[in-house]
Amino acid sequence: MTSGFPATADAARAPVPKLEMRGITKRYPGVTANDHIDLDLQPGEIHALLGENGAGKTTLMNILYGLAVPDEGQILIDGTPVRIAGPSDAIARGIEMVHQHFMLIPVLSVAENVVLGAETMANPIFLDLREASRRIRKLAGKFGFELDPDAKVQSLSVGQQQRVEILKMLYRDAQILVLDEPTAVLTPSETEEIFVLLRNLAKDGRSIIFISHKLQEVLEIADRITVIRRGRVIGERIPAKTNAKELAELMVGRAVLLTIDRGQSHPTDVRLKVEGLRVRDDRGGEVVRGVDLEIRGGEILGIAGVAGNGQDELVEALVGLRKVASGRVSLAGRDVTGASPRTINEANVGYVPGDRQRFGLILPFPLTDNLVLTSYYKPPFAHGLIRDEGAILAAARDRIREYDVRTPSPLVPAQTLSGGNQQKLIVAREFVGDTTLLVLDQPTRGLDVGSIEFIHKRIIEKRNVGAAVLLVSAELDEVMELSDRIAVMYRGKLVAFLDGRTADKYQVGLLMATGEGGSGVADATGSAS
Amino acid sequence: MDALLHALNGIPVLGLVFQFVEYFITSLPFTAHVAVQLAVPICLAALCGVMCERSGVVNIGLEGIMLTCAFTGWFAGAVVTGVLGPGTPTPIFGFTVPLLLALVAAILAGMLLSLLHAWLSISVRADQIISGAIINIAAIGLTGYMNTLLSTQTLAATSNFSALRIPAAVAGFPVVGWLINALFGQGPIGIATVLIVIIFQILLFRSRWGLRTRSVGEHPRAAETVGIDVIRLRYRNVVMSGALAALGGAYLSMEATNAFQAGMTQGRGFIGLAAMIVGRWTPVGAFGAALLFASSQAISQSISVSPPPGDLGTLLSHVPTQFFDALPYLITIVVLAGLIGRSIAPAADGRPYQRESAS
Amino acid sequence: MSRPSEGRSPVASIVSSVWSLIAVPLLAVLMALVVGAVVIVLSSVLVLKNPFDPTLPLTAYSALALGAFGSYDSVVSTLVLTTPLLLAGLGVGIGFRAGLFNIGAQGQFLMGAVGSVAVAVWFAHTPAVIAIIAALLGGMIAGAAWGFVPGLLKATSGAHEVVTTIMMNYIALAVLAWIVIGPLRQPGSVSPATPSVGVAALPIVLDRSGHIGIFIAFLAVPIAWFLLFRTTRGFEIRAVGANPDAARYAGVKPRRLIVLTMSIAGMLAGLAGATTILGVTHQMNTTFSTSVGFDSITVALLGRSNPIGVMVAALLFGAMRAGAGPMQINAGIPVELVDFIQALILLFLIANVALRRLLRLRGVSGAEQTGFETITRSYGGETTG
Amino acid sequence: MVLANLPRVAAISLVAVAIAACGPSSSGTATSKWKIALMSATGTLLDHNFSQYSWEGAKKGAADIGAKDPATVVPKDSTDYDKDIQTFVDAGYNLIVTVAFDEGTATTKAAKKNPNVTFIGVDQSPICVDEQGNADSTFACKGDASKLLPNYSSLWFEEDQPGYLVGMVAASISKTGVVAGVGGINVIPPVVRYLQGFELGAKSINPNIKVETSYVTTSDFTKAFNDPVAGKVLGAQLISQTHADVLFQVAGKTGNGVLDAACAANVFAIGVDVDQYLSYPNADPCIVTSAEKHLSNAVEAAIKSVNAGTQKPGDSLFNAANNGIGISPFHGKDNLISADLQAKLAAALKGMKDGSLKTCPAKCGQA
Repeated sequence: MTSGFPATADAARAPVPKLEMRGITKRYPGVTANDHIDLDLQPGEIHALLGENGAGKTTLMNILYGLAVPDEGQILIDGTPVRIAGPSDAIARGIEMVHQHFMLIPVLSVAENVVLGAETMANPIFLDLREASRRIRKLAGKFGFELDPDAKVQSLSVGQQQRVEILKMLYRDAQILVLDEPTAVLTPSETEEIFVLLRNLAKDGRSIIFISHKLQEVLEIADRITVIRRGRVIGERIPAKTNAKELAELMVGRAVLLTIDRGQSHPTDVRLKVEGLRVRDDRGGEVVRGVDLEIRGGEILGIAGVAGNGQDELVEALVGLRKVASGRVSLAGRDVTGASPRTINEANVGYVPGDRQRFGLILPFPLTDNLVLTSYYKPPFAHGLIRDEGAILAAARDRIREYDVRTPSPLVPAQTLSGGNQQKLIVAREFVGDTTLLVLDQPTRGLDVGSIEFIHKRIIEKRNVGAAVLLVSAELDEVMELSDRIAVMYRGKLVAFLDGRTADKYQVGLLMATGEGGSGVADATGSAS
Repeated sequence: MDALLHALNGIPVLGLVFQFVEYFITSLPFTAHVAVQLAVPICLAALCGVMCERSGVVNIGLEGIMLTCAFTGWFAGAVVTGVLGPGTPTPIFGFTVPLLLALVAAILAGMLLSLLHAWLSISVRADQIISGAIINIAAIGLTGYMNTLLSTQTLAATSNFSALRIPAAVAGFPVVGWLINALFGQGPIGIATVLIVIIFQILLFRSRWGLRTRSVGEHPRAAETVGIDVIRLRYRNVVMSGALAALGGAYLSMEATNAFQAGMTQGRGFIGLAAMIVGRWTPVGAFGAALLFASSQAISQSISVSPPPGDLGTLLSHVPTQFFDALPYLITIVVLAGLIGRSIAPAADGRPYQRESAS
Repeated sequence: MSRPSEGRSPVASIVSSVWSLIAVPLLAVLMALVVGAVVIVLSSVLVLKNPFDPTLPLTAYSALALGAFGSYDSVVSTLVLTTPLLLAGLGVGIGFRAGLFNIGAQGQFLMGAVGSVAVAVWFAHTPAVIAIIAALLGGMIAGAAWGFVPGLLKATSGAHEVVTTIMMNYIALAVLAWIVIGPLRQPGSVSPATPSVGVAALPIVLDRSGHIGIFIAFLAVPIAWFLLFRTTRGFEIRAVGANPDAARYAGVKPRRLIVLTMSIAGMLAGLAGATTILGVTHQMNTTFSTSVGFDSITVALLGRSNPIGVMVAALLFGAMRAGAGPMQINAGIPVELVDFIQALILLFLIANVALRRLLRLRGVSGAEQTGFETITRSYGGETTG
Repeated sequence: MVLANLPRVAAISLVAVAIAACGPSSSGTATSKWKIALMSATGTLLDHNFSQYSWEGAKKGAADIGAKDPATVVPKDSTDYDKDIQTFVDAGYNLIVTVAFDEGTATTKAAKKNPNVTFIGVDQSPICVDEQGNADSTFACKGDASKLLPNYSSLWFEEDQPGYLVGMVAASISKTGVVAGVGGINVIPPVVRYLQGFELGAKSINPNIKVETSYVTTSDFTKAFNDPVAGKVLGAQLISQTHADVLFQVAGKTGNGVLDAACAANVFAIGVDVDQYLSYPNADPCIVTSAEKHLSNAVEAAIKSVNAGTQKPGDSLFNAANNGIGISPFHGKDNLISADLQAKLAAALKGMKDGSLKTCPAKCGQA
């Protein structure tokens, strides 16, 4: 097959596209996820699909991959209409996908995960895992990374797991590759490696759909960019003939302020002091390896870092959900090392968990119960052992109004709410009252722009009334925009503290990637300036 | 109580331990054979559970499937014998035409009942515990009902599978003779169980089917994204697993005895469920757990049948006999709580899989 | 859990919510009876080779209905049989709510029975009121102890309660036999039996057999409901069952709660045993047999772990048990048919939800399904966190 | 659509049920004034054993006196006894047979409460009542049941006598010098009596013989009589571990498994209660004989004498003297039975009849 970069969009419109999606429409109750979307993909092309969370990118790709059935529309491969009723149909036609949430089975080995569904067989019954391992090693070697095929996936870092996902595609020799937000969990350098890999694959004649909402990345990697918003195709651009600002406007639908005004911080007393904190993960490995930090009232400390560097464990230890192996945590001067979640909560600590459906909400319970999840046992919501349903309902109505949670009633189960409203529900619970410290773990993950803006505004407000805020986010932009100070977490340690207003994004990226970087790294003790 | 204390005071503990070890070894040839017999139906039930739950479908209906199949096998045998005559048993295993047809009927019944469970838990996405409970209650009800009705009729007597007779020379062979006798001095279902355990274990961890089964039990969506038809695989496995529990039921009414009794499973399906958990959802583990349970039962029985001599016997004679009834259950608890602890079910166990995502 | 809908007239919303609550179960019962009728006719023709008699099921069901509700006597008999099912069913249901699959109601029931006898014998010379209260408490404590052990094992070592409670059932049998044969044996009893419970016997207040245990059981329904839905402890129980991680964050100590919940479940099953001994048999012997513990699991499932639902389910089962004997006596239908019909009811109940879902009929809400989801989680899921 | 019709179908059937419930109940055409009913042992009527033969006796008795076939009920568990008897009484049955040791208390209570109903209990002796005729849970048994409860008689058997006879057979056909008796559970006096007689009988032939007595369980009542697999496994272990070559089962359906074990190991087996050569043909190859109590005859006779007004209240003992017990025919295994043994058996039977031979130890019926 002839290959090469199509120089322009016109050149990309070869007579027979590798893949063509025509008029794809998908409706869910109350929402049209895809509204007559057209998309084509040329051989050897990297085609970016740009859109906000919830714009319908993932739905479109699920349709392509047979995980969802379109209500209307047609899919053509090499000019021939095809019916894709399930992933096996897609795979049979050379389509492979890396999903936003990894589709890996933690208890199985790397080799088992890679061969699953396309097993290398020793005979008609038994697997040939040795041969599979050999081929995996070879493939990995070819693209310059190492992976132990016998390692259990659950023991791998997130970055390594991403590689397993890509190996799965390579192992199947896919011709159409779909990557859904593949860089969300990667460091800039890992991202760069993946980009090199993708370009090589494209050169090899493979066609790639690259889904993202990160403008810079899309501009860097794509040959062609299709922007979708609210289920519709808004426009198509060539990177050379557009810029981030234009794309952002296409994506969001209005001119956006790429930065919000966070105002000045006025640090007060030390609210949280962490000394030499060490924490183990579920498997017993020490993932927080000596963290020292201090946060004062009225300031936001953002922790930047690639997911899986111990941030989740650090946060869980701070709010009492995880045992502290050693070290000291004190809140406003009071030692709370190893205290229970309730003790910490009662010290006016608010917590927005990274996994809202796991720690944040009890989905089958009504909003009322979820809003009093941490205060159900004390007045006014309970007197002794007896709950006061009236007080709970009244408070719930207030908070739902105040935090603009869209719901038909405070008594519906939390699972009936959209993701954004679920997150607002948590915020409504955790931001209420006189907060000493707010611990925010990925507070806007997976939310639409409106919700993100709303939550960011509330965070700034809380800081302005004197709360200390610890913000952990895998979105470097979010950390950069909100933080008064930035700490970079790398392999269980805070490797640098930077000023939030002067920090350079590329320097932070380098620190995230390598744990060391450029000059100007501030003192690593973590004390507030 | 005083006597017990007295006995305890008078005897050096170490001596007792030696005596027990000696007794254990001398009675091993007898207890091992019995233990395998007791373990077979429990193990088959547990294997059914392993196959279901490895695919992500909880099955607490083991007891009911066994009971139904015990009934079906026995009844079908009687009907076929009535039509075709009893037939001549083969010298080894005592196969007859009616008996084999009855076995087929029992297995079909097991698969049919499992199909119901599969439909309820996979297609209907009903609560799998409730579905299993339905099977248990329905089985107790329907077999009891039919048994009562049928016992006013005179049914043709059927033979049952007979055990392989290990020649005394082999059975008496030093060191391993007892083991050969224990494992292979069994009927066809008993021997098949040992083989099934080994084959199942190898297939589960070495074959394509096994890999896919484990993947749909752990993370069905991931399995689906690599082109595995989760629904079909779950259906196939649950229905197949019915054949295993069916063998367990057939063992009771067609190999261990040749008659059906209302409620003759006597909780073996539930013990099988426990064996599956204690065995951590692996075939060999389940067999081991079933064997552990059965051995402690066999040793308890051995102590009552042929009490050890000497001080140990004196001591044991002061222990209430009920203690020995409870011993297998106590040992299971101790092993689970003390040695195994938390056993973790396949991650998607009991979660119905819905193909099309909602968002 | 019903879900108040806002913006409709209260009467209309009550009627519609009551209807949506009972329509499916009612349909399930009727369909089960129809299938049961088919089985009756078919089996009588095929197995007994009787002439085809389409009225046989009607004869059977009318005998069943008369036996359960035909007279004051039979209504009382239904209530007496409902009592232990209701109490034990509430216990199992509360366990389900906390994500615990307690198969051990049987053992807890037996230990409750033994415990109440032991205390009754001990309190033989006290005034009846004291003896009764003490004996009931004795049964509750013994049952609670039998639930406490699997709870403790789960909390400390993570041992799966499905295994431990099954084992505890059998151990209860052995303990019961030992106590009746040994320490509690009435001298002179040819077959080992305990002395009579004497003054601790529950007063008969309804007809010939309606002991006050009936009222205790029905009183337990609002108490259990209140505990689950109106107290903070109940909130914690439900929270641990629905999402153990979030519950832990909410400040609940899951381990402690598991032990507490298992103890409460055991206490209720133990109370069921106590009322049976003190109200019905008045004495325990080694041949005492029962299936209440296992039936109560079905009752809890059918009642979806909601105390009110459990009450309805227990009444249904109690009525069927009361009617089963008369059905066999008057229509010659083996009592086991009742088990089969109970299974069918459950089957149609869950298949009905499916049929409605397939046909997109209204009345299946998210809330309706979650009652079931919690139960399954109780099996595979991790509760200790 | 099928589903759409379901509510209607269901509604129609409900109405039909309601109509039927209001209709007249069928009335018998039999001439006798007796309406006979039978409550079996827990769980099963047709056990090829105890309950079944009582039932057959009751059927024969009913036919003899021109009454309708007896109605039956199988209690689901032991808390059902009172209720089920009451159901019979309420339905107008006036001659009620209850079949099991542990139904005695419930029968006593019912007899006291319903003086116009006649009760026949099988295996419920001694009837233990206090001075008022109430069931006496203290077992002081101060009252005279035959006077206080004239409407209740309990048929009981000296099981030790047939046990003794088969014990003699066992001892004489044993080659290893070890014989075994397997009881279901050690708390049922009739079970224990059988085995006590068995041991004495065996020892009377060969004082050095080893008699192994085992119980399937000491706690689990359903396992004791309802688990043939457990019986078979226990039997097999007895044979292999103690070298017993004659097995006597006293464990109902569990015991049938014991018979199977004997057959499988090519040793002899002895049945119980009825001629198990006839009732359990599976084990015909190895059944030598059975220890019988003539249940069917006893129940039939009792019904006839109730009808004739000659049935004596209270404990009604069946033993060798009134031909209430016996030993089954050898069914083609007569060659095993020497003339010497024949003579000894005859002598023993004679001794039982005239009371000169004691077949039960002091603590008769207690293990």
